Amino acid sequence: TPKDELVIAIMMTTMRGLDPHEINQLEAAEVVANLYDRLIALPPDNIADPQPSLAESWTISEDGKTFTFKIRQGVTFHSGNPVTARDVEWSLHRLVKLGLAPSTDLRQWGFSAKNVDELIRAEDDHTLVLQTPEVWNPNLILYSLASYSTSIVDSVFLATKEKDGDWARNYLQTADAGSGPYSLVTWRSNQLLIADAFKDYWKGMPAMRRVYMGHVPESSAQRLQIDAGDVDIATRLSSTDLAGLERDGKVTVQKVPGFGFYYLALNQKDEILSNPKVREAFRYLIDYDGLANSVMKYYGTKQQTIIPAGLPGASDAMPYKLDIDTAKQLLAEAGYPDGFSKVYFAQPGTPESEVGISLQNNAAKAGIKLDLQIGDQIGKFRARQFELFSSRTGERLPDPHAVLQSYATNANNADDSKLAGLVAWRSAWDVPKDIQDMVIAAAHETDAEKRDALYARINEAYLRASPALVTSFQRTDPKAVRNEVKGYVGHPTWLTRWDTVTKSE
Amino acid sequence: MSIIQTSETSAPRKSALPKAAGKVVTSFVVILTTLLGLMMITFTVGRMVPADPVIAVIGDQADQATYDRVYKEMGLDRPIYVQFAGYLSDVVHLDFGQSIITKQPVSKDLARVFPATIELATLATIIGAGLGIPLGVIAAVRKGTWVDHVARVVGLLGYSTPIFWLGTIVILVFYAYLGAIPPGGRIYLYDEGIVQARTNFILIDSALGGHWDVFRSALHHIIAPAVILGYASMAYLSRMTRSFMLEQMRQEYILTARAKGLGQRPIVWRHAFRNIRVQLLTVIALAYCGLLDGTVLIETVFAWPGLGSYLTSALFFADMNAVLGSVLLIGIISIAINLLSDIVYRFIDPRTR
Amino acid sequence: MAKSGTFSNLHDWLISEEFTSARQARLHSIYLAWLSLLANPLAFAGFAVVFLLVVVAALAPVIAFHDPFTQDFAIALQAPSSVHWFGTDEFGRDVFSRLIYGARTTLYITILVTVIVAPIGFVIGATAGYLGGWVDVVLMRITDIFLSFPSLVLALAFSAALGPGIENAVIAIALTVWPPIARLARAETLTFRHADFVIAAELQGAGTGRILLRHIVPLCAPSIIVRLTLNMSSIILTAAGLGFLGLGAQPPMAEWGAMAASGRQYLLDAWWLTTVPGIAILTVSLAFNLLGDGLRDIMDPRNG
Amino acid sequence: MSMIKAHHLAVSYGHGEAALKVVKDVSFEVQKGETFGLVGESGCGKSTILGALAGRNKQWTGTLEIDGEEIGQKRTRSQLAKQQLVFQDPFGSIHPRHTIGRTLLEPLEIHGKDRRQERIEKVLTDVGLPLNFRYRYPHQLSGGQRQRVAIARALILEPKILLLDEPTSALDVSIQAEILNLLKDLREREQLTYILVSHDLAVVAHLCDRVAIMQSGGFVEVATRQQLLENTVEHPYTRILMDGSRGYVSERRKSDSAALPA
Amino acid sequence: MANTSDTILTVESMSVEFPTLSGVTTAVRDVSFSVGREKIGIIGESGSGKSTTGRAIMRLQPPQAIVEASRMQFEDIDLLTATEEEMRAIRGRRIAMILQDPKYSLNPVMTVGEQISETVILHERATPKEARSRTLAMLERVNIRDPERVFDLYPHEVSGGMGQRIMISMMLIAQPSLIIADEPTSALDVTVRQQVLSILDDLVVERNIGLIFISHDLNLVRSFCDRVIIMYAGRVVETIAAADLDQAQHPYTRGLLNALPSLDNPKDRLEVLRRDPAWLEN
Ligand SMILES: Nc1ncnc2c1ncn2[C@@H]1O[C@H](COP(=O)(O)OP(=O)(O)OP(=O)(O)O)[C@@H](O)[C@H]1O
Ligand SMILES: Nc1ncnc2c1ncn2[C@@H]1O[C@H](COP(=O)(O)OP(=O)(O)OP(=O)(O)O)[C@@H](O)[C@H]1O
Ligand SMILES: [Mg+2]
Ligand SMILES: [Mg+2]
Repeated sequence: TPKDELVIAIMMTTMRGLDPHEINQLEAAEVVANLYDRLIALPPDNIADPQPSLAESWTISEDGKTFTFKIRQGVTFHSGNPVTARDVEWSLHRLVKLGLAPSTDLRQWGFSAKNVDELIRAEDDHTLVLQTPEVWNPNLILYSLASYSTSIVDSVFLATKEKDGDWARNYLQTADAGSGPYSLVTWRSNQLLIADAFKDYWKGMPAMRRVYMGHVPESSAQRLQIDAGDVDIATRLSSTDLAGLERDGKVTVQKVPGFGFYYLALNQKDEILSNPKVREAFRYLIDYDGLANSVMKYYGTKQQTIIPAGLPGASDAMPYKLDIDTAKQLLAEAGYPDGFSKVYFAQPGTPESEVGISLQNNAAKAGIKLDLQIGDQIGKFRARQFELFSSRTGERLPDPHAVLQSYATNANNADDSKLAGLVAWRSAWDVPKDIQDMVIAAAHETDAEKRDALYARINEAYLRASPALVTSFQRTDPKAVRNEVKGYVGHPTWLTRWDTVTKSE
Repeated sequence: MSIIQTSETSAPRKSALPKAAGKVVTSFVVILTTLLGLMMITFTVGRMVPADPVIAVIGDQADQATYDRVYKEMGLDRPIYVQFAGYLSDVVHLDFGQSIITKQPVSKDLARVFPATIELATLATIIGAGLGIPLGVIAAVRKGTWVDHVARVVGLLGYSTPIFWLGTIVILVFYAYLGAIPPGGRIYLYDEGIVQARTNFILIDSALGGHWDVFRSALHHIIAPAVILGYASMAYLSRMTRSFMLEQMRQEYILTARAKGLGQRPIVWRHAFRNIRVQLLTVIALAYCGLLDGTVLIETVFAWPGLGSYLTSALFFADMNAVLGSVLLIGIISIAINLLSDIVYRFIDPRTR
Repeated sequence: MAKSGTFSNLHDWLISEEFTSARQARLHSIYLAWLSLLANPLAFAGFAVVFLLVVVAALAPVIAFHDPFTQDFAIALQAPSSVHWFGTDEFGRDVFSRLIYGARTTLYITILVTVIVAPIGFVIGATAGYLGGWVDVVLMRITDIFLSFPSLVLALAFSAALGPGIENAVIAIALTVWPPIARLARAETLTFRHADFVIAAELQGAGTGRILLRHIVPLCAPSIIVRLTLNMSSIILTAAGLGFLGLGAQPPMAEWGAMAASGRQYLLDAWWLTTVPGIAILTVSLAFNLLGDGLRDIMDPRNG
Repeated sequence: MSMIKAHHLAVSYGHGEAALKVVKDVSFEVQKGETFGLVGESGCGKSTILGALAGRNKQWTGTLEIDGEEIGQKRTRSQLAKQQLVFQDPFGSIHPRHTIGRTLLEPLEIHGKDRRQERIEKVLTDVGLPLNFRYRYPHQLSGGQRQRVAIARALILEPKILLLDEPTSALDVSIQAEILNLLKDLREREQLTYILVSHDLAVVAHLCDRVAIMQSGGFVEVATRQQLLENTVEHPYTRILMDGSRGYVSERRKSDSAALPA
Repeated sequence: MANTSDTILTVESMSVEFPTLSGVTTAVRDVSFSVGREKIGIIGESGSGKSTTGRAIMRLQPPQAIVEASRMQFEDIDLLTATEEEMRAIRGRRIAMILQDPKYSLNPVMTVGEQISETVILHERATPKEARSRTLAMLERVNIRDPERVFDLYPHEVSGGMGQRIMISMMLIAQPSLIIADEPTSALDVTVRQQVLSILDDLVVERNIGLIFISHDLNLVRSFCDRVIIMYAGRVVETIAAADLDQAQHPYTRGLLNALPSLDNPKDRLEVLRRDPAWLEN
C-alpha cells in the first residue's frame, strides 16, 4: 500500500449507518471516532484518565452535580463552520432525544428528552453547562462524554439537511458532519469506506492522507492480504490465523482489551436451570484452558469474576476449571443424575460458535444434551424465550459500573418490566438484593477508595451467588497490524484513531 | 403410418408465444401473478426469519423503550397482510423502501450491486457458452470416443464441484501460493474512487473514462470468479448441447443431408446445429438464471459486492425491504430473460414464426 | 465374469425371454439393466461410489476408529498422520471419523429430500399434465413461481426462515427440488396423455387416479428416476452450500459442507480441513451424476 | 336388430372460435353381427366417428343409440364396456411397461370382474397367443402379436361391438392376413358387430358388408360389398380410391395403350 | 423398356451385420443383384433388410454396421474401396436417395430452396444465383406451380405430397444415374401417391436412369416397377420381372400374394403365410 494511505480490512456486515447517535457497534464506532471529536478523550494507554479534547478544560461543582466545560476555540468542522458550545448542546440533545441505543450513555444518569433542554445548556459560544439529576461518580459522567455516542456534530450545517424534524437523521446515516481528523469520502455498505485526512484539523493534518476500510469477511483472506501487504491492518482474523501471522513476524497482533465478557445465560424461568447446583455445574463444563490456548487465544483472557481486569475491584481468582466429575456430582445433588436436554442458542461466527460447540461437547459428557442452534437468536434472548444462550458483551465505559449494571442489576424481574437492556433481566435472574444495592451505591460513590473496596466486595459476592450468567473470558478484540504501521493503537472503548498513525519504510 | 409425437413434447416450460393481442394480456397477467406470488412467498419467509430486524437496527444492548419505538417506526406492529399491502402499494409507486443495513433506498443499493452481479454472470455465461457449446457438439459428433468420455467427465465434474469450495481452493492456490490473482473484490481498494460511476459496470465505466489501469484491475479481479462460474455453466451447456445434438443427429433429415453428399462439418453445423439453436437459447437463458444462484456462494468467497452477497446478508439480518427488492429483481430478471429468449426464439425458429 | 456352471445357468435363465413367471420377467429386465450398467464403466464407477457411500454410512461406527465428536484442544489442527488419517479439526476431532459419519448425514439428507420430492413433484406435474385446463394453469403457475427463484436463494431463504437444523434444511431443499420434477412429470405426462394405451384405459372406464398411478407412473418413472439421481448431486451441493452459510446441519453433527466451511478459517494452516470434505462432496456428487447419466442411457434411451 | 344407430351425428374439436367441425351430419345404422366400413383419405374424420362412438370424443351432437340404449356424452362404466376400440398402431396402443398379463388384467380390475386368470387365459387362447405370453413385455412381441393382444384386451370385457381403427395398416401383408382372419373368426364366434376403418378398399371389401366412403367429414356414398366387388360404385371419388388400392396407374401407359384390362 | 441390360450397379454377396448386446444380427445376408436403367422394386416384410440394403449401397449404414460383399460396383466405381471422400462426391451427385416421410427427412429450419440448391452448390460449385435458377427450374419440373414462392417456404409449410416432390427435386437436381427410393409414398394418401409416383416415373424414364424402389406394397411394386427383388429375413429369395409376379415360384412370394385381399379376386379366407425354416438357407 502507498506510504501515506492506510488500508484496514474489516468485516463490514454489521456497519449500519454512521450516525454517531444511532450506531452501536465496534467497526462503525471506529469510523465515527475519526470523523468526529468529543469533549473529552480517553488515551488508549491510560484509559481511566480523562483528557481535554474539544473541551479545553472543565470544572465540577462542589455538590458534584454541575459540570462546566470550556469549549476549545478555533476548531472548525469539515464544513468550515466553527465548533461552538451550541453544537455541543445540540449534539447532546440530539443523542438523548433521538433516544436510540447509544443514548443510554447519557440516559442512564437520569437525562431524558424532557429534562435535557434544561440540564444541558450552552451558556455562551464557549461554555457548556451540564447538570446531573443525581450525584454520580464524576468519572462516570466524564467517561460518557468521551464515548463515540457523545460525538459533536455540526448543528449549523445539519440544519440545512434536516427534513421533517428528523434531526438530519436520514442524512447522517451515510455522511459526516464532524470536526474529526478525517472526513468521509465514500461508504458503500459491505464493500468499502474511504475517508480523507482533514487538512484543517486542530491537531494538524494527519499523516495518512487517505484511509480505506475494505470489507473482507474471511479470516483467511484477511490473513493472505495482510501477509501480502495488500492491507495494513486486519481486524477479523481467527486465532489460528493470528497465531500464524505472529509466527511469520511481519505483523504485530494487538489484543485490545474490552470491558465485556463471553457469557453463558441460563434462563431462570426454567425449573432445572434455576437450580443453583445446576448453574454451578455449568461453570465446571467450560474448557477454560483448552479454549484459552486455541480459539480464545486472541479473543479473550480467562476471567471468572465479574469485574473486568484492569478496573477497580478486579480480582484474578480462577476457582473453576473443566471438571466433568464435579459437574456430574453437582447435577446429581441437584437431582439430575441422568442429566437433561436443553436447547442452546449460540451466536454465529468465531469464536462464539466454537465456544458453544466446546460447551456442548463437555455438557454431553456430563449427561446434558444440548441441542445447539447456531444463529442470530438475540431476539429470543431479549424476549426471554430461550433455555441456554451464549454470546459476548462489550461495554464502553472504563468503569466496573457499566458491566455490573447489566450483569448484576435487575430492579424488576417481571416479564412486563421489560428491562431488556440488562442481561440479568433477560436471563430472568433475580439478582440478590444486596448485590444490586451495592452496585447502585458504588455508582453514586464519589470517594475513590471506598468505591474500590465496594467493587471488590461486589466481585466476591457475585462469584459466590453462582450467577445465572456464567462468565468465562473477558473480551479482547484482536487487531493485526503490519510492522511498518506505527501509532495505530486499538482503543478499549472502540475509539481507535487514525490520526496518530504513521508508516515507516 | 404411425402416430409420431412431435419433438416439442418434451420441451420444458416453453410453448409457442401467444399470437393474438388477447394472449399478450394473458401473459402479462401471468407475469404479474408470478411476481405477486414471488413476493408473497418472500414476504412470508422474511417474517419467519428468526433474526429480529429491530435489533438489527438498534443493537443488542438497547433498552425496551428504544426497541418499542423502532418497532413501531418500522411498522412491525401492524398485521402482516397490512404490511404486505403497504409494501405492494409502495412498490407500485416504485418505492422499494430503505434497507436497514445500508440505510439507503433499496433501489439505490440494487442499482449498485446488481451490475456487479450481471457483469460477473454475463462474463461467466460467455465463457461457459463459448467453451461448452463447441465441446458439447464435438462430444455428440464423436459419441462413444475418448473425446466424448473426457467431455462427459469434465462436464459432470463441473456439475459436481461445490462452487464455494472450488473458489476457496482457487484463492488458496492462485492467490496465496502463486500470487496470480487478487484476493477478492471488484478492484483494488486503492483504485476505488477513481472511476466515475455511470453504469456501475466497472469494466464499462473504466473504459468510458479511459482509466485503463482500473480496467485492468477490474479484469484481473473478475477472471477467477467468472471462470469458476463459467465452468459450472460450461458443464451444463456442454451436456445439454450434447444431448440436443445427439437427438438431432438421429433425425431423418441428417440422413437426407448425408445422402446429398454433404461432409461431416456442414451436416453438423449447417443442419443439426441450426436446429438446436432455439433449444440452446432457452438453455443458455436457464443457465444464466442459474448463475444468479452460483453468485450467492461465489460472491461470498470472492467478496464480490453483488446481488448475491447483498441478498444473503439481508436475509441473515432480516432486512426485509432489501430481501424483497432483490428477490423481485431476480424474479423480473428471470422472467425477462425467458421472455426475451421466447422472442428471439420466434425469430430463429421458422416453425414458430 | 467367470462362468461357472450355476452362474451361466442363472445367466441363461435371466437372459431368456421364454418367461414362465412374472418374477422371471421382472428379474430379466433388472438383469438386463445391470448388464448395461456393467457395460458402461463411468456409470458403474458412479454406482460403485454410491454403493460404497451406503456401506460406509451403514457401517460408520465400525469404520470410524475414533469418536467423531470427542474434542481435545491439545491435539487440535494436527496434520494427517497414521493416527489421524485426515488430521484433526479445530476441536481436535478426528477428521476421518467425521468424514465417515458425514456420509450418514449426506445420505440422510439426499434420501429424505428425494422421498419427499418424488411423490409431490410427480403428483403435481402429472395431475397438471393429465387434467389440463385450469388445474394445469394453477399448478404450473405455482411451479413457475418457485422456479423463478434461483434455487439456492430459495433454499437459503427457507432454511433461514425455518431456522438452522437438518430437518429444516431438508424441507428447504425439498422446496427447491420439486418444481423441476413437477415440470418433468408434466412434460412426460403430456407425451403420454394422448397415447393410445391411455385412451384405451380411459375407454374402459379407468378413473384419473388409476391412470396416473398405474399407467403414467411406470412411464414417467425412468426419466424421473434419472432426474432424481442427477438431483441427488445438486441436493448434496445445496446442502453443502447451506452448511457453508451456517444453515443446515448443526453441531456436533458431522456434515461435509459445514466441515468444509468451518475449515476455511484454517485454510492456511490446516488445508486438510477444507480439502478433504470438499473432495468427499465432489466425489459423491460426481458419482451420483455419473450414475444418473448412465441410468439415462440405460433407462431412457430417448435422451441418448 | 340394429346395434348402432347414429342420427345426424356431428363431431367437433376445440371451443368457441377455434371450434372445428370435423364430422358433419352423418347418419348410419349398423345391424347386429354386421361389419360396417369407413374409408377415406387421411384427415377426413374416420377416427373421429369411431371416437364419438367409443366415448372418446365428447363434443358431438345428434343422437347415438347403442344396443338399443340412447347414449349421452357421459357414459357409465357398463356403457363403456359395450364397445371397445382397437387402434391402428400396435406399438403405441399397449402400455410398454406392463406385461401382457397386466394389460389384460387392467380392464378386469376396473370393472371388478371375477375369475380373472381364467378370463385372461380364455382370451389369449381366443386370439391365438400362447398362455405364457402373459409374462412378456410388448417389446418382446412382434407387431402382429401385439395387435392380437390389443384385440384380446378389447375382447376381455365381452363387448358387443368392436371399433377397429385401421387395425392392420401398420402390419405386413402376411400378418394382416392373420389378423383379418382372426377378426372374421371372432365375429362369427362371439356374435360381434364391427365398425372397421381403413384406407385400403380391398381390406374393407374383404371384411365389410357395407362401406361408407368419406370425404372431408361427410359420407359421399354408402356402398355395399357387392358394389365394390362388381365395380359398380357410383361416386367418382370411390373409383379413385379403388384404383389406388390396385396400385400405380401409369399416365404414360394409360395414354400409350388407352385400354387396360379391367 | 429401355436399356435394361446397361448395368449401373452390381452387388454380389453383400452382407450387413450389426453387433448387439445379444450377439451379432445379420440384417442382410449374401444378397446379389444388379440394376440397370430400369425401375427395380425391393419388397419384403418389415425387417427383411430392404432399407439396410439401400443404405449399404450408399455406404450410409450406421457406424457400427459391418458391410461385406464380394463386389459392389457402381458404374466405374468400386464402392467397396471408395474412400469416404469419394463417396461424398458420389452421394447426391450420382446416387441419390429419397426417404419415406418428407415431414422428417427435410431439415425443418432451412427453406426448401436452400436445401435444394445446397446440392447443386455442393456438387457443381454453382454460384448461389445459378443454384437458385436451377432449383426453380427443377421445382417446376416436379409440377410445383409457384416455385418462386415455394422456394422460400419452410418444410412445415408444405403438404406431404409437395414435400415429397421437393425431396425428389432435391435428389434429382444433380442428375444422378441411380436413385434409391425407400418407401417414398407410404406416408401419402392414395390420390397424392399417384401424382408423386408419376412424376418420379416420368423423370426416371426421361433421364434414362436406374431406380431402386423399396416398398412393402405388392400391388404398387407390381404396377410401378420393371423388376422385383423379394427379400425375406435379409436374403433375396427371388428376383422376377414385375409382370410375371403372379407366376412367382418361391413359396414365400406366393404366400405374400395369396395373403393379399383383393377387390378383383375376393376370397372368403385369406391364406396365411406358413414360414419354412428352409427359406433361411441359401
Ligand atoms: N384432437 C384434435 N383436435 C383438433 N383437431 C383434430 C383432433 N383430432 C383430429 N383432428 C382433425 O380432425 C380431422 C379428422 O381427423 P381424424 O383423425 O378423424 O381423421 P382420419 O380420417 O381418422 O384420418 P387418418 O386416416 O389420418 O387416421 C383432421 O383434419 C384432424 O386434423
Ligand atoms: N442400427 C441397427 N442396429 C441393429 N440392428 C439393426 C439396425 N438397423 C437395422 N437393424 C436390423 O436390421 C434388420 C433389417 O432392417 P431394415 O430397416 O433394413 O428392414 P426393412 O426391410 O427396411 O423394414 P421396414 O419395412 O420396417 O422398413 C432388422 O431386423 C433390424 O432389426
Ligand atoms: Mg385415423
Ligand atoms: Mg425400411
